[in-house]
Amino acid sequence: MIPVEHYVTLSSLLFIIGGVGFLVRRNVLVTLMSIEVMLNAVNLALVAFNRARPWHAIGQTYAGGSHTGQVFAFFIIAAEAAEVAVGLAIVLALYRLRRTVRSDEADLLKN
Amino acid sequence: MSAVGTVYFYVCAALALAGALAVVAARNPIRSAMGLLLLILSVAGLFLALHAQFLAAIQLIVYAGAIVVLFLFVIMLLGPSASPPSDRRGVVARTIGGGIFALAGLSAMAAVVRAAAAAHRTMPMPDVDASFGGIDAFGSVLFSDALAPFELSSALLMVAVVGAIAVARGRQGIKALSRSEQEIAHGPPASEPAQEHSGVFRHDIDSASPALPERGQRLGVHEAPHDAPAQGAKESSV
Amino acid sequence: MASQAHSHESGEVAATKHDEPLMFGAPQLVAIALIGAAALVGATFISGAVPVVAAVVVAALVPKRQGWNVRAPIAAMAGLLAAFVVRNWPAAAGAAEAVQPAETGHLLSWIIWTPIVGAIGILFLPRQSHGALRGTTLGLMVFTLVLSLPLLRATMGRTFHFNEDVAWLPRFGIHYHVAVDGISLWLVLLTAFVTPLATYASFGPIQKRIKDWCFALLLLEGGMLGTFLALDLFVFYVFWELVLIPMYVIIGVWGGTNRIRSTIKFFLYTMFGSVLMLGAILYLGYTYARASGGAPSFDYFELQRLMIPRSAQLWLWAAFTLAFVIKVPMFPVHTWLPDAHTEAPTAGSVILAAILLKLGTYGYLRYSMGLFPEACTEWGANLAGVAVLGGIIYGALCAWKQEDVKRLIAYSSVAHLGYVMLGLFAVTPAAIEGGVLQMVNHGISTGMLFLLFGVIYDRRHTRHIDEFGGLAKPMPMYATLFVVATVASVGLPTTNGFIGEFMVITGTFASNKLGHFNGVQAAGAAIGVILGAIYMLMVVQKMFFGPVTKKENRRLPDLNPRELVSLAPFAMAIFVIGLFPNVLLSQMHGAVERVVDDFDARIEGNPGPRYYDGPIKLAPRRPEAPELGASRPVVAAGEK
Amino acid sequence: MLSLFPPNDYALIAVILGMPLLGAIVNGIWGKRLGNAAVRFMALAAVGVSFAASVVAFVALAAHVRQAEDASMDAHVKLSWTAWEWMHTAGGQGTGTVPIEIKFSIDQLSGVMMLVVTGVGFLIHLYATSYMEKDKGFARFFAYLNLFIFAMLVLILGDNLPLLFVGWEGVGLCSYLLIGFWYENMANAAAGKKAFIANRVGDFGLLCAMFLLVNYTGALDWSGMANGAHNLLHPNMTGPLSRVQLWPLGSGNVYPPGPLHFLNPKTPLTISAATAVSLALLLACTGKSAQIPLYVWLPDAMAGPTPVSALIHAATMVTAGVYLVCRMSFVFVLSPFAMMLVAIVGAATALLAATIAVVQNDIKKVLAYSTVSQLGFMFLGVGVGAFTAGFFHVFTHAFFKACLFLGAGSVIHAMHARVHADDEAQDIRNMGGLRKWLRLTHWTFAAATAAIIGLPLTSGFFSKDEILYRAFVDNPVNPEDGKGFLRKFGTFHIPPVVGPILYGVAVAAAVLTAFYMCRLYFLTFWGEFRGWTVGRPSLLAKQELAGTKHERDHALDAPHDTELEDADETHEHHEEDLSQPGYPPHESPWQMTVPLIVLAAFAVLAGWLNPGFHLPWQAMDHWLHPVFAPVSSAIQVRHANDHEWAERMEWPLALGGIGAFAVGTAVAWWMYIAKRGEPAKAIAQAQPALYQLVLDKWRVDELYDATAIAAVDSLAETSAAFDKSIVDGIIARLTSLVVAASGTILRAFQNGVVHVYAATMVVGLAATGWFFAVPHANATVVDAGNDDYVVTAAPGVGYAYRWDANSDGKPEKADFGADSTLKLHLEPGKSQTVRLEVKNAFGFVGKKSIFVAHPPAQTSSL
Repeated sequence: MIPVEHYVTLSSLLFIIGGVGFLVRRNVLVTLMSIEVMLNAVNLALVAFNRARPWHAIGQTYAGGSHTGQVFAFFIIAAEAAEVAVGLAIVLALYRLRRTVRSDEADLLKN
Repeated sequence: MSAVGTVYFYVCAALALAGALAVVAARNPIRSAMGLLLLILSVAGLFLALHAQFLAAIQLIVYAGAIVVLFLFVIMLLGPSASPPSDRRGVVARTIGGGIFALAGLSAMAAVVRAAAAAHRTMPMPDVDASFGGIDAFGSVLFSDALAPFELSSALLMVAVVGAIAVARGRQGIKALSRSEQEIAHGPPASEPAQEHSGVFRHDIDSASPALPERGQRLGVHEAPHDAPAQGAKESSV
Repeated sequence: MASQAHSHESGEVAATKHDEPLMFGAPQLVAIALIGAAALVGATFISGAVPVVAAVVVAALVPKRQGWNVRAPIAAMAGLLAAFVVRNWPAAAGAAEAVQPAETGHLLSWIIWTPIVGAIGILFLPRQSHGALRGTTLGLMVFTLVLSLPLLRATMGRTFHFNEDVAWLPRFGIHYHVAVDGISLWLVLLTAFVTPLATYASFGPIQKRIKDWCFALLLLEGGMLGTFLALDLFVFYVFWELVLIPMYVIIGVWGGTNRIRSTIKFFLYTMFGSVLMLGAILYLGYTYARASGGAPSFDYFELQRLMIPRSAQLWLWAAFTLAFVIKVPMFPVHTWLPDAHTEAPTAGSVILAAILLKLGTYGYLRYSMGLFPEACTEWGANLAGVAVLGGIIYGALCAWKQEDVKRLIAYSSVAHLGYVMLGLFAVTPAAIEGGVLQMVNHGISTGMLFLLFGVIYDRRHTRHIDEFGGLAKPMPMYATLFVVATVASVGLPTTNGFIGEFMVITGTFASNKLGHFNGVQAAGAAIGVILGAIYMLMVVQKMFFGPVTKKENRRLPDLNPRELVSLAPFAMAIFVIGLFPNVLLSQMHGAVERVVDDFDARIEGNPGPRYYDGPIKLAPRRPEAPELGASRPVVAAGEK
Repeated sequence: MLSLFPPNDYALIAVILGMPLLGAIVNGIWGKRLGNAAVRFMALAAVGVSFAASVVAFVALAAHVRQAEDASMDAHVKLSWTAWEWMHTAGGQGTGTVPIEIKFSIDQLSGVMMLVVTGVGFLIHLYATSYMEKDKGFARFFAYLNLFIFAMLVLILGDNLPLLFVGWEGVGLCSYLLIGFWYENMANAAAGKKAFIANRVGDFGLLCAMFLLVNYTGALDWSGMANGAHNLLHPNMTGPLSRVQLWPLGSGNVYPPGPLHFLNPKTPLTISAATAVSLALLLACTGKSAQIPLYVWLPDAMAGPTPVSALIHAATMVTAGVYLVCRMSFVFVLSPFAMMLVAIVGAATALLAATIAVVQNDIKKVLAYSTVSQLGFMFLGVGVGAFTAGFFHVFTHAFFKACLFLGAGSVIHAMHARVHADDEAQDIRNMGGLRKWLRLTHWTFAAATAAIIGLPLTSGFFSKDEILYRAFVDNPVNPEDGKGFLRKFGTFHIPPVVGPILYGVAVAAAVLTAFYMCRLYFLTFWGEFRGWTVGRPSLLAKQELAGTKHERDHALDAPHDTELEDADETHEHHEEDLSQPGYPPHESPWQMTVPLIVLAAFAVLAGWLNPGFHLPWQAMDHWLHPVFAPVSSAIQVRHANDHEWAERMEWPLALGGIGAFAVGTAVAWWMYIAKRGEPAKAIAQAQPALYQLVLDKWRVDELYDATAIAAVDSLAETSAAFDKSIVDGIIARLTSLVVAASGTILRAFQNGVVHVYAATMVVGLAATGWFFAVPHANATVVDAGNDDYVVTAAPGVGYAYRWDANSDGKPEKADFGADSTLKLHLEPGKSQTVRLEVKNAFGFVGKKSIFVAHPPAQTSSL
């Protein structure tokens, strides 16, 4: 079996790549996608740890092992969907206003 | 048995990393979308390895099916302007930001790995019964322990949908904008060269409210001269 | 027949045309003698007769043409002052302590809160009814004055009287602790005496936004009274800041041309100082909590018990003293005063000069000297040098060269307060008494000077001294009162200025806390006497003597009843304090003695500062401190 | 009558003081409405009653003195009256609070002064009632004059120094008001201001004297100071050292050594407290009595009306300085240096003023400088210890100088008939030959001139001669010499040559006095009248009748406009052309001539009160003996106190005085009568520069303006500019500049680009990450009592600790344990450094060394 450390390492690598992408790229769409990558990384880590610690915890009604990690990942996916929807709506509005998708051209909030 | 599992893990990991790199490094947003798709699929694979079948399914359906498709839809909607030529503006800030983030991330990861190595004992994966991660286990947990977050996430999704429509609405939204934003919205005055708007926005698609009379009157705002006639008549080339 | 007389003959307009000379011969003289004798006999037998006689004499003194609406109030004020002197005549030293009249519980709270609650009350009055607004404001202020009179009944020995101690925020050990002693008594009376007069005089020139004006003045008076009476550092700080807001508004709204700039300058100067003081107060509370094991306290007497090592005490003292020095003002930080005065309306100037500056000097006497005597001795000599060189001499020299009369009077008050601070730095009973008396005197003489200048400013609307010349001809009564104020400000004997200066100078020379410089500083202060004469006489000469050069000055009307009634009490107070200062000094003596004894107890009387250098601990409570309120934990003095 | 008022509660003093005050108030407030007649009555009544009461008090005092002498008690009797306790101040160490009461007392000295002030004052009031008849400010004038008499009486009768100071400043204020009486003319107001400020400089001296005296003698009333006077030389146990350190100012160690060594001499320059007080008092006297440094205000004070000059600037106020020296004789005597200085100042002033008076042409200026000169003589007298002689000269001078001034006033009064401009009316070159018309004025003026120039047997001769004699003979010595504290410091002995020099200067001044007074007298009353051509009265009367008819028509057609400003501009200032024959100058009315006669009589006869020359009856000397008895022991005679030598020298020295008188008069007679003034003109042409210099009063005023006044003026200019630009600049404007500048710098940073913000956020994230990742080693030391110290390390997540107590590199335990405290035992005075190492979950290690010290044994425990 692959130890949890491997999964965690992979997840942090993915997270770093997503973060760098988010910070470096100027295209808003790619930024959104980098966020996706980061969130996937998180999901991976959650599921991996859940797999490593599946024992039933006190206060959980379901007897067959605790699925907290997975449920958490599930809700992350839900939130992710909502986030992407709104994000892309904003991108559309931005495009309509400024005819561009580069994030650093929306700099009305100057000094 | 374990060999297949290891190979399987490393393949998926490699694919995931490749996908992530593609997302970040691709010049054209479509290629980065494809990279994202690859990442999502490989992560789904890993989920399967981690005995989280339901999640893998969700991953495939929601992520691959909906979110990546939405991205593609928007990219196509924006057309070529979705992939503006990259130039050197603001490169210093960006490199600093990315570089320091990468550096911090890698050093933190290295510290963790070193500490784990120092402790030189790995956590073996305990074996778990078959129904773990299945649809019924997940369902029962979802509707017993995680009921509250479940209900709230439904509210969240509803709000997100309404928000998305309101933001993306377009024309009616402008009425609420302030005068200076209207100037911006109407775009630069006629003197701006007839730049090709090849994307889907070549003409005002404001189909949502057909009953809308020619724009501008109701607002009492001065007639924006260049909009209606120029665009309608001239078939702008892509 | 002197020719000058001839040349004036035709010039003299029988201003008093209808006053044909009375027949005055031997019978009239005999009559006067008889009335005088009768009055004297009456005075010896009926104790209350003296004020009545004084009132009658003053009423007769006021020239007949002023009419009764002026003579009656002035006569009444004269009677009041005479009664004040007779009632408070210091009992012979040996006389048995008269039975202490029962001290009513909340008199001080009544005094402080009447103006403040009144200020809020008049907000409900309609904005247009100026008469009602003015009437209520004046009524409230006079009521405060009447309330503060019973304070005189309690013979102020060394202890505090009318003590009120109510828990306000017990968790932080903050108590609404108010009391009065010999020193703050006279400053409270000065406030209650000057504010109504300034308000009454201001009803003439101030015509716009009457309601806000009345609100600001009442709030100002309440704030000042609170500051003088508060004995809890937190309450003191609250009132200290409260006073700033109305003054800011008074200068900012009703001021002169660039009033905004100067009122902001005034506000920022004072604010800068007092914010540091707030830090010091909080630190004190914190150290007290640490030293007394838990319960913090901001009470003056509790904090006086703190034995603070040199490093901490220097910073605390510096914070407190900077706040007070800015307020006084002393040399380097005084430039806000001339700007504030030139732009302030007359009444604002009077109150600012008469009372607000005393907050600084009173604060230093009560808090800097009370809480940090070691630091005071260490830096007292240097600060006294600043007071003499930077205040008395530098202030007078700057005053001499001012074109704007109000700036001149402002610099003159910098010089006068140099005396007060010198008295406080010398820390001998005579010097401090002289300093406190000089605070009251400065309030009266400079207040009168600003009121007087307000009179001519309302007529000519200019402050440039060269605009006036030969005013004695058209306005003889104004000239006489101005000369009286000048004489008091210069400090001629029989006026109040002299008493303060004399005691400060003699006290300074006798002081051993000025590091061998007492002789030099006493001589420097005495030089101030000459410089004072120079610039004040320059003003009198340029304004009043010489031919009437400007055409506008020829026709100026003399004092109208409102101005005369508001100026007369000041003139009378100048001579009453000048001739009977013992009335004030005897009440003040005990409190000053206590301050000096507390001071010496902490530094064992030797001139050099002897700091306590162990961890912070509590010394036993001072004997004169009022007994602990019920709501306060008893903290035994001891090792911590 | 005698026992009506007990000596220690002598209420009659209240009447003496009260009446002038009442007069001042009544005239001041109601004056205008009472009319001139009433004001005249009130003023005269006030001073008259006061004079009568003074006489009664004087007689009572004399009776008490005789009573004391019969019972051979101390004859220094005082009639005193206490009004109320004024204030209290504190003296030096151990003197406690010094009460200052408003207490008045009459003793021999102030009794005589009181009589002079009220007597001469009454005569001058009578004179002024007609002199100021036509003046608009008649009531105001008498209010001020009465106030002056009140202030002068307070000065004389005051029982303590602050009360004297009240009178001192009161007379200063009155002289300011009276000199600037005609305030329309700015010159008069400026003269008044100059007088007040010069007096104020003197008052500075008196203030310094007061705080010195109260600190050393612990009292401020005459008897208290007399008892405590020895403290001025010998420090008592608790009192301050009786030396005043003049240089270096303040504590010695303030100034740096090295080049500024003179600022910090090894032995600081100190003078005895007695000398310090005496010098301060001397400064006060020179201010008030117009001596050398501060005399410049008196000649300008002539701008006031003539009765003012007579009363204030001749008879009473200016003598206040001499009175103060006599009153404080017990302090002056303690410092021979100060006595010598007083004498030198007196002699120098006498000579300087006499030289200036010789060339002055304005009659009042001549008399003013003569007053300054005569005051110089008085100071010379008291300076050499002849207090009685000095005071007697005050007494006689009051009479003849008042008479001279009033005579001058009557002459000016006559001249004003046709000459209206002040300076012409007072110029003696326009007068001459007035003895034909102003008979009474002439005789009284002649008598007074005889007195002042020292015609033998006149009062001036006796008093001035006594001063000359005592100046040559006397030698004041410090009574405390060689005793106690002074053994170490030693005392100042006046060099024997000073006496003769003073005598010589005084004789020179006497010659000049005789010369300029005779010059004045001859130019005014002898020779022919240079004012205007005098026609025969009968012829003039006919012309007059014709003239008035024309005058009357002219008045009708120009309505007399009563408006204020028209009156000023257009009032006719008809300059009569003096070539036309006019009426001869007329004699003054009786109110002016009667005082002249009385004063002239006194001027001639007063000398017999104290003739000197060892004649049997010395009334004044006998009368003032008890006052100056305590100090008489200190006034010895030169030549090792050889009294026979002094007796032998009396006549030859008297010849010096008489010779001076003879020479001065003869030269004046020869120059102005025999040669009709030509030699004077010749000398003027011969030495124009010198003549102009002396005419400009040796340009002393310009000297002061150039030095002292210019210095203070420029200091004021610079401080005002300094205050406006630099103090205000730095504190107010500079801080606002700094705040604004920093604002703009920070603003540039917010440029709206998202990535910049993202980058900053990441940097912040990385920093905090680093902070939390790295372990922090910290420890606090707690004194656990009886020399045990516990060092506790600061806790942290997953921390492990390793201690190295003696930081020798070898920690006690190799690996990182969990114990976070270390106990140390340190003897007092010892100290130790402890090394602490901390490892966290990531395996990073933090190190810190802590210094623990036990303070040495607490010597002083509070």
